[in-house]
Amino acid sequence: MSETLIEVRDIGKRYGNVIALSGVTTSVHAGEVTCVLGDNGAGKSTFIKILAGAHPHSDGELVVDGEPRHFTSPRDAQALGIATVYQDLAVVPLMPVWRNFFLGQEPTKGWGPLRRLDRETMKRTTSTELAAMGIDLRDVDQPIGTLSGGERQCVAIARAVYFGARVLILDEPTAALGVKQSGVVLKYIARARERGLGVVFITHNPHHAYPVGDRFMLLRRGRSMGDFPKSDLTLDELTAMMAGGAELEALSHELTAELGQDSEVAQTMSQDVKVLDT
Amino acid sequence: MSETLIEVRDIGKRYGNVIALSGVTTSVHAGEVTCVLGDNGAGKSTFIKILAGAHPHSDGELVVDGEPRHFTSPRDAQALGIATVYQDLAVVPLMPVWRNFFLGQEPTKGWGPLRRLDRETMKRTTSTELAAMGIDLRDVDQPIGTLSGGERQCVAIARAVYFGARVLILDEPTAALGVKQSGVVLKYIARARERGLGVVFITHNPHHAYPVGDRFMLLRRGRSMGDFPKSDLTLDELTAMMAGGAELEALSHELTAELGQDSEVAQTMSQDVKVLDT
Amino acid sequence: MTAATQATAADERVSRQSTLTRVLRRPEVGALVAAVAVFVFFAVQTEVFATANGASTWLRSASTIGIMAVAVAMLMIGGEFDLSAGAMTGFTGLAVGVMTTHWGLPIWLAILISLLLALALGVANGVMVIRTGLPSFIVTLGTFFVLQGVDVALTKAITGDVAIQGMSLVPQYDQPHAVFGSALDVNGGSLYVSVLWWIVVTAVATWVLLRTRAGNWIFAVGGAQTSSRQVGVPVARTKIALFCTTAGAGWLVGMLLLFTTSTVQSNTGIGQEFIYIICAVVGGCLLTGGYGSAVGAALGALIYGMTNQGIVYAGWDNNWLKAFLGVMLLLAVLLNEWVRKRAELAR
Amino acid sequence: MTAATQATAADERVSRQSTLTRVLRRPEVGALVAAVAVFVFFAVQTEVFATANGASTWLRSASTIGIMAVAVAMLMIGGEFDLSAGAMTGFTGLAVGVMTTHWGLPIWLAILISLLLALALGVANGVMVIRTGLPSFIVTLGTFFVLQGVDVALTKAITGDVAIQGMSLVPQYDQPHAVFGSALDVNGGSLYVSVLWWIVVTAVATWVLLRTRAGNWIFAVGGAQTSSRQVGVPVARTKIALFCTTAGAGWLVGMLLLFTTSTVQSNTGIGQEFIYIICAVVGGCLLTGGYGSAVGAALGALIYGMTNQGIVYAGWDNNWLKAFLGVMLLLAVLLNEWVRKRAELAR
Amino acid sequence: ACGGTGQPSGAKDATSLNLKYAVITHGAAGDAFWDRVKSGAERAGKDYGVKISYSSDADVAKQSQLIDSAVADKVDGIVVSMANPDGLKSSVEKAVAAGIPVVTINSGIDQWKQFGAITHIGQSEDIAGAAAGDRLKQAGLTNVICVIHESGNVGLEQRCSAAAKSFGAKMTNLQVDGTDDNAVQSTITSKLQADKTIDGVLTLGGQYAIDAVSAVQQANSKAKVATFDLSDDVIKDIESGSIIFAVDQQPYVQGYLGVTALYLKDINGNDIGGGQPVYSGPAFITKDNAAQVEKFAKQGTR
Ligand SMILES: Nc1ncnc2c1ncn2[C@@H]1O[C@H](COP(=O)(O)OP(=O)(O)OP(=O)(O)O)[C@@H](O)[C@H]1O
Ligand SMILES: Nc1ncnc2c1ncn2[C@@H]1O[C@H](COP(=O)(O)OP(=O)(O)OP(=O)(O)O)[C@@H](O)[C@H]1O
Ligand SMILES: [Mg+2]
Ligand SMILES: [Mg+2]
Repeated sequence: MSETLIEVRDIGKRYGNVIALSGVTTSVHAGEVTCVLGDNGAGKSTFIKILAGAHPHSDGELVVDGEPRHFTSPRDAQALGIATVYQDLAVVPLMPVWRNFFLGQEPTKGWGPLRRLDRETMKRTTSTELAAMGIDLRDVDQPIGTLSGGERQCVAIARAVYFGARVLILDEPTAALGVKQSGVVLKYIARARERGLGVVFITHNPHHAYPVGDRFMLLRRGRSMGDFPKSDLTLDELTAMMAGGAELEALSHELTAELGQDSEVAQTMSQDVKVLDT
Repeated sequence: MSETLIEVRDIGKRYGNVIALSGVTTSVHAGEVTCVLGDNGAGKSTFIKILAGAHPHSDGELVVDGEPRHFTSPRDAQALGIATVYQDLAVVPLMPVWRNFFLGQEPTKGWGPLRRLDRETMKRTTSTELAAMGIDLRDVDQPIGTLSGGERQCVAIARAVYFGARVLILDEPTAALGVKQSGVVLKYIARARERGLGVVFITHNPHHAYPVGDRFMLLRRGRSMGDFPKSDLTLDELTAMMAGGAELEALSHELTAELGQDSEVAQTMSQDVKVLDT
Repeated sequence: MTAATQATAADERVSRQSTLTRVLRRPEVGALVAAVAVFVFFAVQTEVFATANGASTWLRSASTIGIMAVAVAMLMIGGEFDLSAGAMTGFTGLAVGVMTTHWGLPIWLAILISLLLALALGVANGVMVIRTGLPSFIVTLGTFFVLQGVDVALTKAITGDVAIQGMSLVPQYDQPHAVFGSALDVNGGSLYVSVLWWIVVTAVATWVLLRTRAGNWIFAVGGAQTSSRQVGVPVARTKIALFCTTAGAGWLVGMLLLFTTSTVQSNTGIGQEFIYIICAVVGGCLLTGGYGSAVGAALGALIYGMTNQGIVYAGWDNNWLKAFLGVMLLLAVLLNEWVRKRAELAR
Repeated sequence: MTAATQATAADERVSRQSTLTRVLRRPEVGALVAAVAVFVFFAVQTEVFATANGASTWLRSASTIGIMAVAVAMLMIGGEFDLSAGAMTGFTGLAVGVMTTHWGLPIWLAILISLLLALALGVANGVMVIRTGLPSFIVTLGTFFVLQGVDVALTKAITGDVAIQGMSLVPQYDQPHAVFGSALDVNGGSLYVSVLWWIVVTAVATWVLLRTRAGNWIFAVGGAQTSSRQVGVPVARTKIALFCTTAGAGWLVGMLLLFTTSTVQSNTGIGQEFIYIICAVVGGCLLTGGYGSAVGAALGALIYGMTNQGIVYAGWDNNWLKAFLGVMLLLAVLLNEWVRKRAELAR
Repeated sequence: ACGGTGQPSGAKDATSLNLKYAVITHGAAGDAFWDRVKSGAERAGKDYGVKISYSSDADVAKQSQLIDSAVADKVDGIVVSMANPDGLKSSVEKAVAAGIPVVTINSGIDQWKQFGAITHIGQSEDIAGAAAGDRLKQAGLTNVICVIHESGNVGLEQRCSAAAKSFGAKMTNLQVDGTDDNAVQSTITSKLQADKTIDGVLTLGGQYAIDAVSAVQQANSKAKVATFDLSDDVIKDIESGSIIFAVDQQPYVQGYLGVTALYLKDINGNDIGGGQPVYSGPAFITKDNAAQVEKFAKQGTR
């Protein structure tokens, strides 16, 4: 259960003179879900893009299976069984859904010059995998650009889950999803963990993070605020941590003023603040 | 409080042979928040794109201020004081943040051929409005394409709030936002309502919808399942409605099995199911 | 899960669609309709156009352009341009001409060497584009200028002339002539082998684009390069292969030109690169990449070829040639677009 | 709220950046460095290049290309192409020539009429692109062919020749000649007014692009047309205005050509349309739209003009001209790109 | 390159003069005709020990800029072809005013004096065209097409219109795309198929004559082919009878004599022609004299 799949040490990333990430150290273990939390612009996506091989890191070390690596392309990461759902989904809008699903890892049949895409398998798999997520497409031949935001996100998730062999990285997979679809994604994560995969999960929703997460890494303004095992945290503490403490208090007061004392949002917020104070 | 700003009657939209929306009837009132709920692909974005003038409707009637309209461009809607946050955000990735903020409604100074953009105002306004949302940008001159997903979404929201004169339409504005930023958006919505604006708010998060919503319209597979005033609903009923009832039950069982009885998600779900049954 | 799968059968969210409409939505159909319209127009307007003799002429002139248009269309689908494609046809022809008539190399060896040269140039184009991150428009423009200079200057320096002379006297000229330059007698008109090559190239390109992994990758890198890279498409490899394809097509056309006309001049193909792009766009390719079809490009070339020759058959004042060509092209593309829109909106 | 605003002063998430680096990051700087490199190269290689006389020649040859490149760059930033831009320069010149030498119209009236004709064609291009939804590459290609045909055929039909002769004998020729065709004596070399026009056009274009609403809209429609439409940018109006700009620039260059050389040929400007695009791309414009600068395009034209004339001064074999041009262009663009990358990565 | 051996010893030694001439024409790069002009000029430069820089541009505005460049470069003489004299007027006059001797070649026979050139060498496209037209008439043809391989090229248009004038019977222009031989053959074939009464094809470049010969065969037409300019293949076709004649404007002579005129002016103050233009041709190559020029055509000088 505790085999270390990925280890990052003091990793950092600059875009020109923008320091998006610096000095982050953590590790991804088999059969564990690591949640990466943090405010908007904290550097979460940047972090997972490094793990996924989409951006090379500028500083620090990335160790996969005990070997230091410097991915130059996402193919390198995929070859090691790391599958990723990017926040911007990484789909090709003009291409049909089924072609997007298998893009880069197309199954073929036949030999030599007659080696060709196994279109039936591709289409069938696409629609079953999507149906399993509660997405019932009219037509898998539709360009993916004409799908709704949530449908598109489900394609990206279904694809990563289908191909994820050892590590599954999910960047805000539930952002555009309905309640039902979100539930399915959480179920997938739980299942992947059970099968011994390492999962990295980014979300802004504490209600999604807490139930499935084993460890929580908090990023703030590009720096790591530490790694917390689930046993050290309650949901409320987690929420408070995600929202950023002191500033939240002011907001909570304002909200109470505007929405009334018994507003759900206001209540949650003031609770969070209280947790922080203790 | 109950002046009718927009009325739609039996409205429908087809993309080629895809029927994305049909027979939807509802209305937007001043000083009221109408939440549009529904599964992924239910037609929510399509619905608001019609209100915003981004797509002309194929069937039915759109009445604004008592006059039937057929918007041919979003400019028409804007001229009537309707401001929109699109799900895909409608930003121009290569342009700096401040230019995106004011795009289409740039303030100018000077006269005749010397009439020019009021750059100082534009930059200042952009950074204050974003700071007010809890987004502290390094540089408003950065291309918006290099912002994080949440930061980008905040720009789109701040812009709509800044320009929204009479109707504010928000398509999943909180999807990519952190807890704090989501709180700010809810506060903005509450404030807009108080100022007498009509608000249309789309979200998949019942915890966001319930506190600020006055009326809830449910879409399913392109059709309206009816309009419910807040007084007729509890949060749990709302959640159950959003998740789609029966199918949820199966999911809830599965989740309980996989995550354990005391998992938060599983608990919420089984609660929802119970509510539906009663 | 089960509930979702079974809903596929009859979906109330989709309106009925006739088979006709479905056929009409293929990207090539617009171009096909336009091509038929052009054909009918000239067949009615002139006597010779629709005869075997006439057809053999316009098919022949469309064929070499068509082969290049198909290759260029693939590259455009992949999101890049190759402005050196036109000069490449001249370059390979000249290379074979120089090697055989002046250096006395065996003809097949010369043909092989020129193919290798073309592929090397294709790889160079591709690698430069990938490595430097410069737009291919600029990189291949550079190659184009260099080739253009080399075509003139080297040919002149080696042969003392600006065109290849005496090609038909080269030993074993007959063999490649049979493969690249001969004509079959069909129904009184002659069918040039270049037309057969054109058909083969179009068929292979269609197969590759629609049925293979490579095709999937071509559409992907052209449609969204970052996304395809992120999901693991080998972007560099795909693009370099595409540049090799246009270079290879340039070589094929160079051979076809050389062995049909038995001569090449140093300005062969200069300025043709844009004709290829035009044919591809007329056939429905997007300039921005990610969309298009090989058959469409071939039809675009057919439209171009038919119009060009049709105007001659019609005997219209030749000074107006370009004006007519422009109007016909516009009409063809408008018709194409109209058909496509109709098809999309059809319920 | 307050906490957020005050953090702006010193941000630990941004590394220090020297003023030099910040200057180097302007999109034009790469092109500027490349232009300086080309200048230094030829100034060292040849004697005349850096003299007043030499400069007057390459400035003149760069100026007309530069004016068009700036206009075309604006259009490209707006996401469209105008292939009729080159033919337009010939068309307007020929129109004035025909109207004055053959129909005896007053020269200023003729100039005005040709401006109106150009603008009308610009509007026609724009409206066709917007209405039909066809790519502008194809629509303006149609216009290009039509103009090319008209240029040859109409001029021949009216004047019996393919070039305008006897222009300098037209009454009041001096006045427009002074405005469009004269040269000032500066330091022993002659400074053609076309160079001044070029500077004015570049300055105005830069002002419009960076400081006005229209400029904001141009970047927006080119960068993301759907998004800009959704936020209320008048897409159609902006694009039509851009097509008018290139047409207007075509007219200006037509006048400059006509009154500097006192003649135009019916093939004037044919084939130049791509040179303009090339200059714009060398100057940093994206072919896909939404990015670029007027100054960059002007510098691109300067690089092109200097290279073209510099090769002549250097006395290199004319047959290799294009090859040299290609290599120089590639080197210039590579240098440009290298400078930009350096600047981006500089910490 | 000028080692000084084999040079004619004149009044002054050329190498000590260090002369530099610019040859500026309106030919397109790679055009066979202008290639021979260039070869002639360069040969003369070698023979006399003079530095020659050849440049060309079909666009008159750019050609005038090339003249300006040469003036700025302070060359010792300019050889220029004036297809569109109006456009070159100011540049040529400026060169003359700067004291640079100018010789016009090929075209510009009516203007050279007025512009102040020292002499004119060659004959205009008009004269060559007219001669070609005469020959076609003598051959008894009645309906001829004149194949223009570059649209809007002033020189080509002049050849055709002069030929049409002297020919008298029906002559129509046919525009073809000169950079695509396949299209050239197809278009000529189409024209011959469309109008069976065509009995002659006049091409304006050796290369296109070869294309025309194939096209005539292809169309099963009995049309006779005639052409401007020579090449090895053209000579062979003349010998075999598939081309009836070729007009040889002797471009090599134009280049060579142009430089010679400048050279003589420089070393000895001579004015060739004495105020009259010097004709360089045209020569006609037919079956009778084809053999004589074959050798030179092969080496690319005729
Ligand atoms: N290509 C880039 N160039 C410059 N800055 C960038 C670039 N990409 C990201 N950034 C900056 O780096 C910071 C971190 O971005 P990142 O996308 O990792 O944030 P995030 O934690 O994923 O935020 P969110 O929750 O909003 O998705 C942001 O402030 C962003 O502006
Ligand atoms: N341009 C289009 N062409 C064809 N079908 C489309 C197009 N746009 C949307 N659709 C289809 O219409 C349906 C409704 O889409 P819409 O974007 O309105 O859904 P939504 O309710 O906003 O979903 P989500 O919650 O996922 O954003 C989807 O099934 C989608 O596939
Ligand atoms: Mg992110
Ligand atoms: Mg939506």
